[in-house]
Amino acid sequence: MSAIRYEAPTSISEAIRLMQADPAATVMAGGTDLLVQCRAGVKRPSAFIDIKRIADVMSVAIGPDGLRLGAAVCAAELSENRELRQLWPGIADAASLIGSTQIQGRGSIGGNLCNASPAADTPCSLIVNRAECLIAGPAGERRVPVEQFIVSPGKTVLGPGEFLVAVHVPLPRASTSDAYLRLTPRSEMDIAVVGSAVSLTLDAHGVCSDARVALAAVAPTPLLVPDAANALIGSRLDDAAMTRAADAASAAAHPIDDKRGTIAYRRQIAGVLTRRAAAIACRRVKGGY
Amino acid sequence: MARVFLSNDMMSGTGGLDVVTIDAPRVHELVRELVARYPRLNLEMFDRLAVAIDGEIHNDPDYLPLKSDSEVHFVPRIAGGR
Amino acid sequence: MSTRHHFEYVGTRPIRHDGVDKVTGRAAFGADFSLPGMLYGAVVRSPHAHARIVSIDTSAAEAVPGVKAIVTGRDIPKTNKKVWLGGEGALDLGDMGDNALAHEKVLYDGHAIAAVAASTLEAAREAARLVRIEYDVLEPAMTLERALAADAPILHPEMTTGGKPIPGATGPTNIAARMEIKRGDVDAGFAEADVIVEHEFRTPMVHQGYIEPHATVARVGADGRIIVWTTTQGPFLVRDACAGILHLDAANVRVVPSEIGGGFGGKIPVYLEPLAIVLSQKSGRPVKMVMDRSDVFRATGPTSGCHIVMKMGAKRDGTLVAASASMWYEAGAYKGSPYGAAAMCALACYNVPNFFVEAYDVVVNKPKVAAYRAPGSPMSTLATESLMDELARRLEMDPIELRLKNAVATGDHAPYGPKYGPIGLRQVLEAVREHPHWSAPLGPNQGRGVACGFWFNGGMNSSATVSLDSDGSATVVTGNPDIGGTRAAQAMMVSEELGIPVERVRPVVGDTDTAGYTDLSAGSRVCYATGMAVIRAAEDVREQLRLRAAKIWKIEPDQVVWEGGQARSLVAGDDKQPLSVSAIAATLAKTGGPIVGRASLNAPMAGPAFAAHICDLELDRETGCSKIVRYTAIQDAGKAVHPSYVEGQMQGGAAQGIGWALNEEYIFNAKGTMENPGFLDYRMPVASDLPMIDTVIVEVANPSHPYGVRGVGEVPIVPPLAAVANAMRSVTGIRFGQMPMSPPRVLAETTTRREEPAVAMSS
Amino acid sequence: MATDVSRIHVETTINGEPVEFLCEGHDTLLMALRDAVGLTGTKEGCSTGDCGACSVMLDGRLVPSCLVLAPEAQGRAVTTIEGIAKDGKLHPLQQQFLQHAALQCGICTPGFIVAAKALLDVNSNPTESEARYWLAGNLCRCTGYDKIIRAVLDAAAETQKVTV
Repeated sequence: MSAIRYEAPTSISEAIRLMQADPAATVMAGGTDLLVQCRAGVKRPSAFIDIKRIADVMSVAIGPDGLRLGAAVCAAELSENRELRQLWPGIADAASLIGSTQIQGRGSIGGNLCNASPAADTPCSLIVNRAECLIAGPAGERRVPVEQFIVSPGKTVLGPGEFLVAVHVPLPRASTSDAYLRLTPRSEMDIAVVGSAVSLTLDAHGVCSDARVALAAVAPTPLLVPDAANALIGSRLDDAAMTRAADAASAAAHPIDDKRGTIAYRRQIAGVLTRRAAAIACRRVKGGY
Repeated sequence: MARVFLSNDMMSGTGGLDVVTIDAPRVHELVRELVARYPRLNLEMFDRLAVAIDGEIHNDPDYLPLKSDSEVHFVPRIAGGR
Repeated sequence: MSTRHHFEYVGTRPIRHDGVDKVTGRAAFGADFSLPGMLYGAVVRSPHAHARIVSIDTSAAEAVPGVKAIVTGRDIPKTNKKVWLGGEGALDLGDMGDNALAHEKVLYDGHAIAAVAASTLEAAREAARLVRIEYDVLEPAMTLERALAADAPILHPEMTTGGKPIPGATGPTNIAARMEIKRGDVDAGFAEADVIVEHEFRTPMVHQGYIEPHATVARVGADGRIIVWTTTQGPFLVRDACAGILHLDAANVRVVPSEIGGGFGGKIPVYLEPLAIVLSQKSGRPVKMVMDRSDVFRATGPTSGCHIVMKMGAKRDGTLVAASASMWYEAGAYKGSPYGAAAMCALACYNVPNFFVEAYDVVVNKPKVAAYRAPGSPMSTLATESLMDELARRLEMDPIELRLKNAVATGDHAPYGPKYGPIGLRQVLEAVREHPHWSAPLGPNQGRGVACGFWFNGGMNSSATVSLDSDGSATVVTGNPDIGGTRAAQAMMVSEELGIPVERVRPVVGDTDTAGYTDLSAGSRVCYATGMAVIRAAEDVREQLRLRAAKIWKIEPDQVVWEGGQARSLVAGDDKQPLSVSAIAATLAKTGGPIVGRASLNAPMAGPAFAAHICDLELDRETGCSKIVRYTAIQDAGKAVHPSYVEGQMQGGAAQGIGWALNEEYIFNAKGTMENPGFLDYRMPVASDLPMIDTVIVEVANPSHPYGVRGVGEVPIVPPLAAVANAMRSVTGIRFGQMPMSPPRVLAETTTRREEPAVAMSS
Repeated sequence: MATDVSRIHVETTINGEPVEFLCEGHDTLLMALRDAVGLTGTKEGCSTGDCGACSVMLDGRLVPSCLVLAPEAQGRAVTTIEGIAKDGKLHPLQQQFLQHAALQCGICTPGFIVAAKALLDVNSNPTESEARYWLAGNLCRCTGYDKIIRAVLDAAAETQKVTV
């Protein structure tokens, strides 16, 4: 077996050059999915292009424009970031649920997106916050909404020579908060059987003026569910609205039967988690945590 | 005379008889007496059996002494996991 | 045998001797051993669950640079030797050899077919990938139902059913053996019953889940002497098994056990060892082989999945009158499931005047099962203790009351025949009733379950030597790898006998050339049987010390007694100061040379162990997710030598049982491939899944041991399945017969099944 | 198969000492520590990041060394189980693990101690629940976690006493 090369570029342009020079090379951020796949023989790249020495992909910045999350920043760094936790508690929820403490010390948001698993935790939490992927490539930079970034299991919109540099999350409007919940048989160290992210905005009268709902592990890709959001918008998030949203989430879910859960179970849980996540987000808007 | 309780597997060799009394100084002699009495039993099958003498189970009981009133049970050998 | 009651060291909690090495990373486990010039091995495994091997082409693999040797089944003629070490036909060396390297057929996903040794691990793996195997794929028998069907795919065409014959059975079969145990007249018993309960139970194949993968280094010298360094529960068994499988003289094989990173029964068989030996023979170089986690799941020995149908009957006052059970245990690819123990354990807690239990050993296209902590008992106990719970509900009786009413006591006959000696089930049940947990209030959505459990505990062969040094310190050597703190216990026994501090005793795990023959570290036997050898060896030292004192004092040996850790003169009017161990030790060279005490024995089975566990479970009714919120394990240990490690066994066994009850299972797809061969999807409990596990050690002395020790390691895994199922019954009103009670199954059952007539628990 | 010419030379710091080793691009830090550097205290339980036996700290952050590439260690600081005891004195965690009998077979112990050290570095006074969730990535099959959690909580209390 020929050895796999290791490259550690220090700039985005150098990384793009390396990728163009060797189409069989693969970008590595935390490596928590990639190295497992290589070990299992699922992937056999010619080189690892470790992007963690590029300052731009390793930083978290919150400014007037919103959040710029470097693609290779590890999950632990997100959940430890107080300002981030306050503004986007649902994103912090998702980051703190990935794998274990050890995995969170390596696994990144960028990797979580690029691995393109239907069961990934952070994409849904980003989608409900209208986040965009910042992609660098030979033709320059482009932006893609997170919900369009993942095309199918294991496949993203990234073209040859392109890689995910950062995720941009706009600042939440006033009276807005979010939450992410997932169901796993174990309390930790597990993969979502179903995940649900909800973002809510309330108006001055406590009426829900905007909402986004996204589900994990119930479709080939993270699933934005406008019907569930619409069930909440215009309501005071009363039981009836919550139940309608839950029903809409269950109806939108089109999961598969696999070792982690059945179709019927996943449908039912999609509703339960959506209702619970909405309740948490609502509580957070109202100032509770 | 020791009272000897046969295991279920052995009973097909004794025509269904499950308790016999045998006068033997040790398990070694007892087993040979059993085989002599019931030719459908064979010595090899005793390798797979343990013997409880008055409640204490032994895997290799051949030369253990029997009392005149001993209660002897043949039971399958058991191994454990920890 | 008289049992001691006063102890100086036994019952204390010293720091274990191997502890500092283990908390600083210095302890050397299986994979930590290396030799200069060593090659690395890789195994070629079957992707099919059942197939005939048509051809094996190793030419491409041989061409990989760095490849030094390849072994296939052709290199090892199949043996027909058997080793009756563990009984139940489990250790048929022909089967074990065929399991280590398939000959004509592959019988499960992951079955080893060939192995390669190369100068790097990468080269070995690459070569393993290039071994071309042509298969004639056969239909696999993946379930008991399929394996028992009239048109079932047959794993071993030559196999016949052993044990109690099956009336009317003819032709090829997957039933390797059948047994029956019975008492009284079952039909008459049920006719007498006022209440009869019946249920069906299914448990999946589960793995011991030790964290250390199997690892071996083998070196064959130019003189043909073979040394194997390996992680095992039984170095002597590895020696004898490798010799048998490979047609070697065992006298030329030395097996050196490493520190062992968990076993629970799973590190008894050999897997890599024979392959590493052959690769080393062929290459002339040492060969190291380490399994990866998926190999461990796919190709070592989990415990049986099973199907049990059971029925119990009682009088209105709770007296059990009859029980019947049929149980089918998966053996995996070769005969030898724990069906016999399962049948014998099922009713071992209770006096049942009329019963009939039949058990079947069934081969299926899954990995060959190995022992797993009290093999067979957790499943059959799930059945019994679930039905006891149902009986208590139907009879509106306190579940402890019902159990106490029927509990076996000293002098009662065990269901498998002999009379019980002193046993502690009643004391354990009374301890449950007195424990604050039993009467604590439950929160919303919480339920409580209780269950008992039984295990025989093993005896068998052990040897020990105790060498005294001139400074008064001592070394104790035995042949048992230390899985859970047995070295500390052995040192404490030497201390107890010689009166020297625990820190001055060095416990050592010997190898097959340096220790006397010793059976496995298994069957809850080490502290009991090997401990007994250690005590005898220390007594031997003490006797020699007494003689030396007589020599020093120039008096007759019978004028010297050993008291309070010292030699005392009995000569009237004698003012000689008593001599301590260290005082005599200082004179060793002058008084006749070094002192080594030795003992070896073949111990009878230890006194049976009984346990009872209390489990509180909280259910999320909308998701089916459950959490164990409180758990208490109570057990008769006979005598706890090092109570911390006894508690540790109880807590660890409980945690494994909880995992089995809630989430663990082998998942196979339709082709027979294991879908979850990793720790992510084979869900063993993690720290946040469990509460503290409270323990109560009951001590009813075992008369077969000088200190009263019983085995403790196995019975803790017996009650949890039923304790958790009974808690689930209590919170859902539904009797779960199928394990695991994973969230999807719980939600499906609770939303589709009607509640059974529920009577609240009286506590 | 001498391929040393293509191997990567890594200069790193392990347990405070400068260390150099050679590795392949695809070697993991776990392999480098165990095979190239000879520090076998870090254990391999799964190599898929699911058991925690290979836990080390990389620049102070807890990571699974099986999912770190060896060349990544270039210029970084690695702490392994061998670096937890200082100047021949056991760390309070190590002492408490011994006192509580928080190990049986001991294979998971190095990973637990490194992970617990990382916990105490960021949370000197964890609750039982915090300790359980933090350590959920470390599998132990022998103890049922009870004594491990007690050891960690007592070590935290002891460390607090020392710092106060």
